[in-house]
This record gives sequence, structure tokens and C-alpha cells, in this order.
Amino acid sequence: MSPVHFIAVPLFAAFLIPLIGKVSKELVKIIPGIVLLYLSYLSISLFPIGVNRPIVEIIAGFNPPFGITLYYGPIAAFLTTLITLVGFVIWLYSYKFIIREPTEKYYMLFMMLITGSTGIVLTGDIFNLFVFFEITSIAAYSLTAFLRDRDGAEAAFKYLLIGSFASTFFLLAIAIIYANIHTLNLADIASKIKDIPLTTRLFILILIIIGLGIESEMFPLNGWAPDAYSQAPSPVGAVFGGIVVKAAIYSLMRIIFLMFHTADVLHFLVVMGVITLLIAEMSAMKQQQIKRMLAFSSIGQMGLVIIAFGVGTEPSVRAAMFQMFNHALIKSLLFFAAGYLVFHSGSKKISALDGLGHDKPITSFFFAFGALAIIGLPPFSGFWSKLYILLSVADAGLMVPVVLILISSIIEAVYYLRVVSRLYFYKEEATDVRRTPVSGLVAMGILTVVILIVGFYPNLILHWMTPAANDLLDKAAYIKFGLFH
Amino acid sequence: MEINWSTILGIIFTPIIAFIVGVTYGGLTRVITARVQNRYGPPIFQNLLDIIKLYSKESNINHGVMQHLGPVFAITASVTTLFFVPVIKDSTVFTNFSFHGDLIFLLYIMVFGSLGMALGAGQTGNPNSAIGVSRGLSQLVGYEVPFVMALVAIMIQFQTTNLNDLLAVQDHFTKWIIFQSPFAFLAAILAFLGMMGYAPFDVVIAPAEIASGPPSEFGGKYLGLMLTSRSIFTFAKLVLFTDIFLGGASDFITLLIKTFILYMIPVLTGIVFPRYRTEQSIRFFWSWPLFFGIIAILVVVF
Amino acid sequence: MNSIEYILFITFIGAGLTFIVHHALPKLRDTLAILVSALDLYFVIQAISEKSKVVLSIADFHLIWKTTPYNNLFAVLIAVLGFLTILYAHDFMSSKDRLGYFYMNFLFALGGMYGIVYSQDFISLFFFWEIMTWASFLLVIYCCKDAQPIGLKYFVFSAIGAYSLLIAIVMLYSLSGNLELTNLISNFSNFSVSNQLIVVTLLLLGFGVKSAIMPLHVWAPGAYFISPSPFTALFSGALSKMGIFGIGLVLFKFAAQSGYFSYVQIILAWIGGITALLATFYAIFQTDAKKLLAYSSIGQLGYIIIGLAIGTPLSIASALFLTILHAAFKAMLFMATGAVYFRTGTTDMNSVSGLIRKMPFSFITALFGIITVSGVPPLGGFAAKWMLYESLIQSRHYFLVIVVFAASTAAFLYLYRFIFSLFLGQEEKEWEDVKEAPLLMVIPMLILSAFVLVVGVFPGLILDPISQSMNYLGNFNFNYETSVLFNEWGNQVDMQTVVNTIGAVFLIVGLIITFKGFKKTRYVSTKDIHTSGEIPQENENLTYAVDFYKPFERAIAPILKSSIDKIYTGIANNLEQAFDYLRYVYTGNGQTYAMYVVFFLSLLILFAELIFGINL
Amino acid sequence: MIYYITSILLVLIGMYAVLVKKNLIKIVIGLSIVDNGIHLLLIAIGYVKNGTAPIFSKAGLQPNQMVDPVPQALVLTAIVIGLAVTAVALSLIIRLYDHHKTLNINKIRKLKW
Repeated sequence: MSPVHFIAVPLFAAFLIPLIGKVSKELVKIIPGIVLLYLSYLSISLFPIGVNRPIVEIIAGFNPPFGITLYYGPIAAFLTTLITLVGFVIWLYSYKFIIREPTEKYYMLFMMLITGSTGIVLTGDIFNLFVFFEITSIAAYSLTAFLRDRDGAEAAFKYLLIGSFASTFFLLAIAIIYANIHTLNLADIASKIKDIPLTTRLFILILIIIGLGIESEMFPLNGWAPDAYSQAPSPVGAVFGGIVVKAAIYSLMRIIFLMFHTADVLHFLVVMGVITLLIAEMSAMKQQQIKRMLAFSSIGQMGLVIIAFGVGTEPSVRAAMFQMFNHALIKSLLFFAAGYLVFHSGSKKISALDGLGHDKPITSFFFAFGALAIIGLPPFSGFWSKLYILLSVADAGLMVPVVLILISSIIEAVYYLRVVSRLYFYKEEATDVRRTPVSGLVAMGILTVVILIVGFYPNLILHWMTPAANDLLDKAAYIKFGLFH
Repeated sequence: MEINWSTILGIIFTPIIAFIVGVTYGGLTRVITARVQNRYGPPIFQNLLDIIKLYSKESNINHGVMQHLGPVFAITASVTTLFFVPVIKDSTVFTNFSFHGDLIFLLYIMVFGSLGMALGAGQTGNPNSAIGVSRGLSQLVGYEVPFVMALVAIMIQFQTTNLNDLLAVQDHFTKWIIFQSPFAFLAAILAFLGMMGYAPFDVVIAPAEIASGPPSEFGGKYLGLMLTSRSIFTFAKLVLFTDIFLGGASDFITLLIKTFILYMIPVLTGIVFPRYRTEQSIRFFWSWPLFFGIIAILVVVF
Repeated sequence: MNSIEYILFITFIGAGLTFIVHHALPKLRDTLAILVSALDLYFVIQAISEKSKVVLSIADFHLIWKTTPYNNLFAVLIAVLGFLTILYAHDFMSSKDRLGYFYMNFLFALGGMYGIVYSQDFISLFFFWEIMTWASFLLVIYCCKDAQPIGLKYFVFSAIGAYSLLIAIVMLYSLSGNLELTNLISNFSNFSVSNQLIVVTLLLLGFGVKSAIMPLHVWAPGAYFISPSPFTALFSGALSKMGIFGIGLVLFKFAAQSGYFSYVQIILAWIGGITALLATFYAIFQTDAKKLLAYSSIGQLGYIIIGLAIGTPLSIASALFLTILHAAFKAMLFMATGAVYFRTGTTDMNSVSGLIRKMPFSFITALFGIITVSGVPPLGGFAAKWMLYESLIQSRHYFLVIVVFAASTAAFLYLYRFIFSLFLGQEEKEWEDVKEAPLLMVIPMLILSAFVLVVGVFPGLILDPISQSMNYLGNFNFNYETSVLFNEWGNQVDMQTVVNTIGAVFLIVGLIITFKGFKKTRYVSTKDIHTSGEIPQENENLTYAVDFYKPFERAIAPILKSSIDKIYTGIANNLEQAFDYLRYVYTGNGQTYAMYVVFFLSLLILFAELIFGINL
Repeated sequence: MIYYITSILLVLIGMYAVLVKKNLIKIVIGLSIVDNGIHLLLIAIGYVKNGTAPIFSKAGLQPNQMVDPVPQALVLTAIVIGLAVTAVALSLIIRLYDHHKTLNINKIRKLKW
């Protein structure tokens, strides 16, 4: 049992799937589930160890800073657990949802995405980070276009265009770093970053913010996001919102806290977070399509997370991670429910959802539940993370963001409740006789139960957030463990 | 509970006196109006005769229990008002319950009757009654405001809300509140015009237009009861104003003089003025009387 | 487990259970809901003597619930009203669908209120505040499609309120690191003046939205109008009182500690006064009974706020007295209206008329209700109004008392219209077959009617717990006896004498007039009226209802011209328009997005040192 | 030095193509040029004048006489990735052309706002 499995097993599965596809279609569908189940088990069993003392795995036999390392600390433990668990639920949902051929490609790309995301979270090497980023991105581009329709291709191309920009800038940053201090190990860079001249360092910082900010959906770099979210199949939307963005934002924050941990940078993050949040929520207000609305909401939530990270105190980072956790669950639930609502109504339009609440009560209930949860109403888990974010932001003396966050929450409530009321109170004759498959309902049910349980016992999660937050904030420990000193 | 004979005497005699005086004043009004308009007019006791005639009518009709009770509400309010006003200053008999209630209580109990009547009138289903009630209530809002302002000014000035305390203050005619607080008196007396319901504020009952309005469906014993109530209520209001502004009265003669003078104000105004429309009368009450009320309060405050 | 735990546990579990039971055993659903509310009532009363305290650790916070006299006062109010309204709902809702949803949210709202009143820290207060808000929101949108925009408006205003509460809470937390009420109260005087002012303002704003004070009231008429009547009774009677509960707490526990308290008092009192006056004026011109009552409710809460804001013992007593009374009489009126709706299917005052003989008990309830609202003796309303006026005059608020008096005189107008339009007037053919509401609907109405009568005669019964809770709020003492009220100058009103007098005269004259010529007194129909010689046709409409107060409307036309609602709608529309323009930055052209990236990059590079500083 | 300048030039040329050209193919070419520019930059970083391959091919060879091997490894990886991206991009363009019958990026904007 070692953290390498998180990367190796899904990668292996990804390559295996097309081969198995020749033998049995059914097996193709099941294998990702087994893989993710195994990874979930692995992540949970490794969790206590990683939280106590980071596990640093050496890949190719070279000791750091020369070799590639995996750094499995508290935050990585938390994020891998989140990714694998959400991944498993997404698989459960996809099981009956992805009925369109070629399913083996879907699952292959899905496995690659998991590989890339866990890789991003685990790696201790900046170039390795880039590679995993590219794996994730390429899988994501392809998944966006999975439905082979006109809009999917368009969305995928935009995503690709901007994504390539991101990778270019990120690679440029890596090149400049390497040119100056001849190392690629994150811990090593962190310890030597001060050797680089100031202007170069500024340049690196900007390139990294742009490069990783694109995947973190920071405004104005997030033009691709609404299209990709809304055109990809619903489970993929959940993957983006629940997994990819989380990994991206983690990597951005990891690098910033390791190398550029100054008050000005953090303020910049807060400002960008607020702008992202407000613009996204305002744009979501008048959306015609439900998944596009969810996409904007997702961007907005990321803005919230960025704000909380930007405050940079221990409680705020803790709150940010808690929010990431909640958002991953809730947004997945929303995408799941929206997927079947769109499926049943036969249109992506919000106006087509009228009266589905009577026709498809369970799916609609899940959507309504998710909507209430993401608005941050008690007793759902979203309430606590939002509360913690607000408390920590205010504690840092930033009352203006607090007010703006709450204003955006009101906007968010308005557009979500509009959809919910359409579901239940705009009556229309039901025509659709297809039923939501059990696997989809189970997936949504699991998320619902978790959201409720966490809502009542936030300590279950919060308890683990403190070491994770410290892991992110404590640069010295990272360098110490990462370099085997 | 010990039996207090003076209280019992008061309870028995006050309404009777009030009724007789009220009815006589009512008759006088008709005579005076006639004389001013160069007519001969009915005898002074015509009103009393009317009431007796109405009571003696054998058959009566009503439209339901609220109409049946409407006049009862009215007379209850009249008599209760009367009981809580000290009729004769320092008299053990005619003080009645005035120590157990105050001006604000009186304000409320005075509208109790109108509301009861309004309910009764409402049940008759006669549209004219409803129109009359609508007008009456609107006008009520009009004149209550300056009246309350006057009362508030007085209450603040003398630090009491009880009529007996006000009477005690006015122990000499120079200390009458009409002289101590003339603006309050002005506001109150203008409101009083509205309260009495003579022209120009008689749009409520406007006989030619809405067939007497609220009372139009009442006849026989009901109308008799209403007129009785009206007489008692007129007297009660006059006594109230006398107590507040004119220092009350220590004996019946003074009381009659003072109330008669007060009573002539609305009567004479009514003779010479044409009728206001509802909104006009509301606007009227909210112009000069309101202004006087504000002045009265400001005078007290500074 | 102690009583508070039982209350919270039973209510929330009960709420979930009713939803499940609705799908499994629909027959048991109503019984279960009634049982839950009855148990709540039992435990609320139990809690008074028990002095329970609950501490629950959730996240990093200690949630504390405790009984104090002030809490108990409101808890009893909620419990009684909750029980009666659920009893009432049994028949009222019987023909509706989605009853599981209805009862679940009803109980959630109840549970939220219990959580609020017993809470001793701001986290649990806010937590339950939100639960109450969304439960009530879900009930507001319960009925139909038309309710959706109204519900949304309610939710948005509630959210504004709740979030200003939250900002205040967050500020308090950052200032003192703690959210327990007792701690905050003792720390409050250490905060800087501006912080104190901001916190108090935000808290008042938050609680003010729920109690619908004037510029924030626009959600109320619609929400009261569209929600199902049993809930409207609870909504107006108890739920809006949570705002009052909070305002009382904020004013006397927090604001009173600071130097500018008198300014807060004056501003709040005037806001209350204007609320009372304008809401009354609006109420006069409504054509729907429920909307009329909704505006009336806003106005009455205005009086309560005045009472609290003035802050003399008598005024606080009057405010709390009115709080309890308003819960009773507004529930009565909404229930009576609901009964009319139940039988006729409408609450439009222009179409319903003459129900008095068909629905006598509803009429009596409505009559008692309006007498109480109007403040005419001998019912409870008089005591409340009397104390309010006396305290206003004695605390030298001369002009405010005029405003209040004008408002409560103008209230006669809408009250009369309410009862006249629904119950009096022409008995029309259309409503010939209307019957009295079912027994279970009548019983709660009559119970409340009896209550207002008893309170009217013996205000002291209610003033006992009120004076206890006032002692909890601060050192407020005032003089009263079971049926005698005193003002600060020592003048009194003896309710016993008043009631005896009124009762005696009424009885004597009533008996005389009834038995005089009893046999010759005939009842005739309302078509048999004096119409100046014309004989009314069978189908001729003789009801005077449309534009009932046209003259008055003409008189006060300038005041009615401006509408706060329109301003808000304008703002909301403009904002949405602006948002709509904003999303045009997402042009759909991939190249533009790439341009954004490059533009952002160059911007950052240009201002790198400015943004990221030189001490990187 | 010339390598650095060339690589920056390449990046700029690529950027120009991406931002200004309307044809999807040209945009993808632009992306590739940007990629190549950065690859060149990476190689240039590791380049040592007159250095040998980073293999101890003969005795007495000092490490500072060798070209840095790491950038080369990076570039190899990056080239592979760039290839993959280009492949995906081209396949997407094929599909876009199927649906839209055009390669003009201004006309492919069904998803907006």
C-alpha cells in the first residue's frame, strides 16, 4: 500500500479498458468502479497515516531534489479521499447514464482524469505537476466533446484553446524557474526561491497565476468554463466541478503558499476571488440553460474558495477546504439531478423543467435539496462552510468581502429558487415515462445523506481540516519532509 | 362589598338628567334653527314626543341580530361615557366612576357607540347606510386627530390624564383651560363641530341624498333608542367639554349655562354653513384645527 | 433529556415523520402533527418551571438553549398558537394536496421558532432563524404558480435580513471571539462606539425585516395573502414576532449599554410610527380581506416596535402585551377569513357579503377580533393601546402619539370594511348555501375569542409574565393590578368597573329592547329595505363594497402616491438588467477569451510591482 | 542568446496567430508555434556552449562541460504532450467543420452569454 497506487492503478486501468472493451462491454463499465472502490479504500486507510506524518514516496530511485517524489501529506490525503469518493459516486451515476457508445472511451478518459487529478494533488515535482495537468486537460477536452454534437465540439475547442494557453504559460514559468535555480522539486524550489531576482520572481508568479488560474476558473480566465460544463455530459460536469477544479485550485494555492506567501499576493487573491464570485453569480442570474447556470454557480463557488484561501489565516484555509469538500459533493449532486432533469424534459432549457417535480419527484427532490444546500441554508453542510468562511474573513478584518459574499449569496438564492419553484409549482402535463435508473438515484442518495450528516456533524470533516490547513500553511514542514532533511 | 348609596343615586339619576337635558337641547335646536330661517318651528318638547311615539309603536322590523343590537351598543357607549365624566364638580353623587377612567379611556368609549351603530347599520343591507358609515368613519379620522392633539397638549401641561385632576386645577375662572391653553380649545372646539355632526359636517346622514344614511333602516323602538342615546351622548359630550375647558360646574345652573353656550356653537355654525363633502371636511380638519393643535402642543413644550 | 431537548427533538423528528407518514399512512398525518404540537405545548409549559438548559457542541461552537422569563413568554405564545393553528389546519387543508409537505414545513417553522426563542447564542439563533425562514418560504410558495414571485420576494427580503444578522454575528465574533449571548452582553460596552452602532443597526435591520418595519415590509402583504390560512395565522401571529423578540433583546441587552441609545430609540420609534400609519392607510384601500389583514398586521407590529423603542416600563409592557394580543387577534381574524375562504373559495371583499347568519361563530370571532384590534374597551386591545398612549405621552413623545392615534383611528375604517364586506350587508343568493366552518376550525377561533375577552377584563393575568420578562431585559418595574392599570402619573383605568358598567347597561337595555314588543318584532330579509319607493329586483346588486372609502382616498391621495414596492421592483429590474449586460463578457468567441487571458497577463505584468509588492 | 531571442519571437508569432487569425487550423498552428518556442527556450536553458551530450563518454569529462540533461527530458515530454493536444485539437476541428461547414472562429459561437 503506497500512494503510488493512486496514480498507477487508474492509469493502468485507463490503458486496460480499451483492451477489455474488445472482450466485454459490461466489464468496461465495472472496472472503473472497482478501481475507484479500491482507491477509496486505500485513501481512507492511508488517511490517518498521512495526516500524522507525510509519506514521501520516491518514484525513480533518485533522492529528492533530483528524483520525482510524491508527497502524501494531510492535504493530499484529504483531497485524494475527496477525489476518489466523489469519483466513485460519479462512476455509480455514470453506470446507467452513459448509455451512448463508445462507453469504453468514456471510462478510459474518466480514469485518465482521475489519474491526472490525483497526480496533481500528490506530486512533489513541478514538472510532474505540469504533466498531470496535461493528462487531466486532454482527458477533459475529450470528455467535453464526448457527446459528438455541435456544441460539445465547440465547447471543447474553446476549452482546448484556453487550456493550451494555460499549459504554455505554466511551462514557461517552469522553464524560468529551472533556468534560475536548476531544480524542479517543489520543496527545493520553495527553499531556494529567494535566490531568483525579484523581477523574474514577479514574472514567474504572474505566469503561474495565469497558468493555474485558468483551470481554477478565476475571472477573467474562465471563459471556457460555462461552455465546457454545460456541454459535457452531466457526470463530466460533476467531474469538472467536483474533481478537476479542486485539484487545480489546490496546486495554485500550494505553489503560492510555498513560494509567494506574502500579504500582497494574498490580497490579490481576495480581490480576484471577489470579482470572480460576483461576476459569476450575476451572470448566472439570467441563464436560460440549467447546466450553464450550474457552471456559473460553480465558478462563483470557486471565487468563494479563492477568497478564503486568500485570507490566508489558518481558520480561513480550513474553511476554504471545507467549502471545497461541500462544493464537490453538492455541485455533483446538482449536476446529477440536472442531468436526469434535462434527460426527462428533453431540453436543456430551464423553462422546460416546469412541473417536473410532480412527474419525477425523487430527482427533483435531490435537485431542490442540492439547491438549498448550496445556498448555505442550515442544516445542510453548505451552511457551516459558508459560515466559517465568513467568520474567518471577518476575523481578518475584511468586512467588504463579507458583505459582497452575502450579496452574491442572495443572488445565488434567487436563481436557484427560481428553478426549484419551476420544478414544483409550474404545473404541466407529464409526458415522459422513462424512469431515473436506480444507480443514478443511489449516487444522488449517497451524496444527499453525506451532505445531511456533515450538516449535523460538521466536526466529522472539520476535524481533519486543521492538519490539512496547517500542511498548506507550514512551508518549513513541507520543505523539511519533502527534502528528507 | 359595601353599598355606596351616593354611587347608586348617581347611576340612577345621571342618565335621566342627561336624557332630559339632551332632549330639551335637541328641541331647542329645532326652534332656534326655525327662527333663524324665519319659520315658526316645532314645540320644544317635540323631540321627547317623537321618542315616546317611537317607543310606543307596536310592530318593529329588523334585518338581524346586529341591527337589533346596534342601538344597544350606542346607548351603552353614551351611558358609559356619561358615567366616567364628573357631571358636577366635587359632588359625591354625580362624580360616578370618573376616578376609574381617564381621558384616553373616554376617547375610546366615545367611538364604541358609533362603531356598534355602524355594525347595526351594516347589517341592514341598505347601500345608503353603508355609504353613510363609510363617510362617518372617514370623517371620524378627520376630527379625532385635532381633538387628540388638544387633549395631549392639556395632558402634558397638567401632567394628568384624569378629568378630576383637571377640574381641580381650574379652581378659579382665570385658570380655566380655555384661557390657559386657548389653542387647545380652538383645536378641540373645531373638532367638536365634527363630533356633533351638524352642518357643515352632516354629510354622514345627508337626508336628501342618502336617506339619512346609517339610521335609514331603523324604526320604532330601535329609532327611539337611538334618539335616546343621541340625547344622552350630546349631554355627555357637552359636560366633558365643560369639564375640560370651562372649569366644570359646581351646581346644575352653572352646568346648564355652560353647556348651553357650548352647544350653541355647533348649532349656530350649522345653521349658517352649507354641507362639506367628506374629503373636504377631512381636509378641513387637517388644516386649521391641526395647525391649532400643533401650536397648542408646541406652546406646552416650550 | 430536559424539556427543551424534548421540544426540539419532538418537533424536528415529528416534522420528518409527518412527511413520511403522509406517504405511508395519510390518515395518521394530521393526528401526528396535532400530537406533536400538543406535546410541544406541554413541554413548553413544563420548561417554565424546570429552568432547563441545553448545551450542544457542534463544529467549534457551543449552542446553548436556556429558559428565561423572556424566552418562556415567546415560547408559550408559539406553542399555543402552533397548537391552535394545526388544529385549525386539519379541516381547512383537508381538500388540498401535498399535505405532507405542508405539515412538515409547518412543524419545521415551529421548531425553528422554538430554537430561536430558547437560544442563548447567536449561532443557534441564526441556524434556526434560517430554518424558520426557509420553512416559511416553502409554505408561502405552497399554493400555486402565482405564489412563486411573491415567495421569491419574501425569500430575498428574508435573506437580506438574515444576512445582515449574519454580518453582525460575524462582526461580533471577530470582536470578541465568542458568540454566547451572556458573554457578548458583558463585552459589548468594550467595543468601540462605531462598532457598537454598526452591530446594533445590522441586528435591528435583520430582525426588522421579519417584523416588516416600513421600508422593509414589502414582502409581507403578498406573503400573508398567498400562504394558506392556518399558516398565515401562525405567520402573522408568531413568526413575525421573532423579529420583535430579537428587537427587544437587541435594544435592551445591547443598545442600552451605549451612549447613543436615545437616538436609536427615537429613530426606531418614528419608523414604527410611520409604519403604523402608512400600513393602516394601505390597509384601508385593499379589496382582499387577507391583504387587508396583512397590512393591518404590519401596522400593529409598528405599534409594538414603538412600544419597545420608547423603552419606558409601561411602553415595553404595552409592546409585549400587544405582542401576545396581536398573536391572538390576528390569528382569529386570519382564521375567520380562512373559514370564509373555506366555504366560499374567495376572500375578495367585493364579492363576498352577508355571511353573518350563515357563519355566526366566524362572525363572532371576527367581531371580537376587530374590537380587539381597534382597541375599544372592554376587550384586550384597549389595555394595550391605553398603556401605549400613556407611556408615549408621559415620555414626552407628543407628535408620535398623534401619529399613533391617527393610525389607530384610521384602523376603524379598514376594520369596519373587513367585517362589513364579509359578514354584513346584503345576503346574496350566490352565498345562500354557505354553512358554518367545521367544528375543529371553530374551536380554536372561539378559544382565542375567549382569551381576548378575559385579557380585556383582567390584563394583569398577562402582565404577570410580562413584568417577569421585563425584569430579565432590564430593571423595568411598573404598577398594575389584576384588572387595574396605572400610568406613571398615577391615573388609573379600572377594567372591572368599565366592564361592569358596559356589561350592565348593555344587558339591561338589550333585554328591554328585546322583550319590548318581542312578538311584533319581525325579521325581514335584506332585500326588504327602504329604497325610496323603487322595489329592488331579485338579482339587483345592492351591496356597497367597491371603492368603499373613495372619499377618504381622495382626502389622503398625496400620501398614497408613492409606493415603496415600486421602488424596490424598479431596483430589482434594473439590477437584473445590469446583470444581464454583465454576462455579455462571455461572448462565446474562443479567441476573445484568449484575448482576455493575454490582456490579463499584460495587465499583471504592467502593474506587477504595484499589485504584488516588492517584498515578494 | 540567439536561442532566447528566437524562442521569444516564436512565442510572439504563435500568440499573434492565435489571437488574430480567424481560421481554426491557423490558430492550432499558432498554438504549436508557441509550444515550439517554449521548447526551444527550455533547450536553450540547458545548453552549454561546446558541451557534450550528458554521458560520461570519455574519462575526465567534467559535469559542467556537458549539456544539462533535464531540460531535454522535459522537452521530450512536452513535445509528446503538445502532439497530443494538437491531435485532439485537429480532431475537434474536423468535427466542428462537420457541424458548422466553416473554419472561421467568429462564426462558431453558438455558446455564449
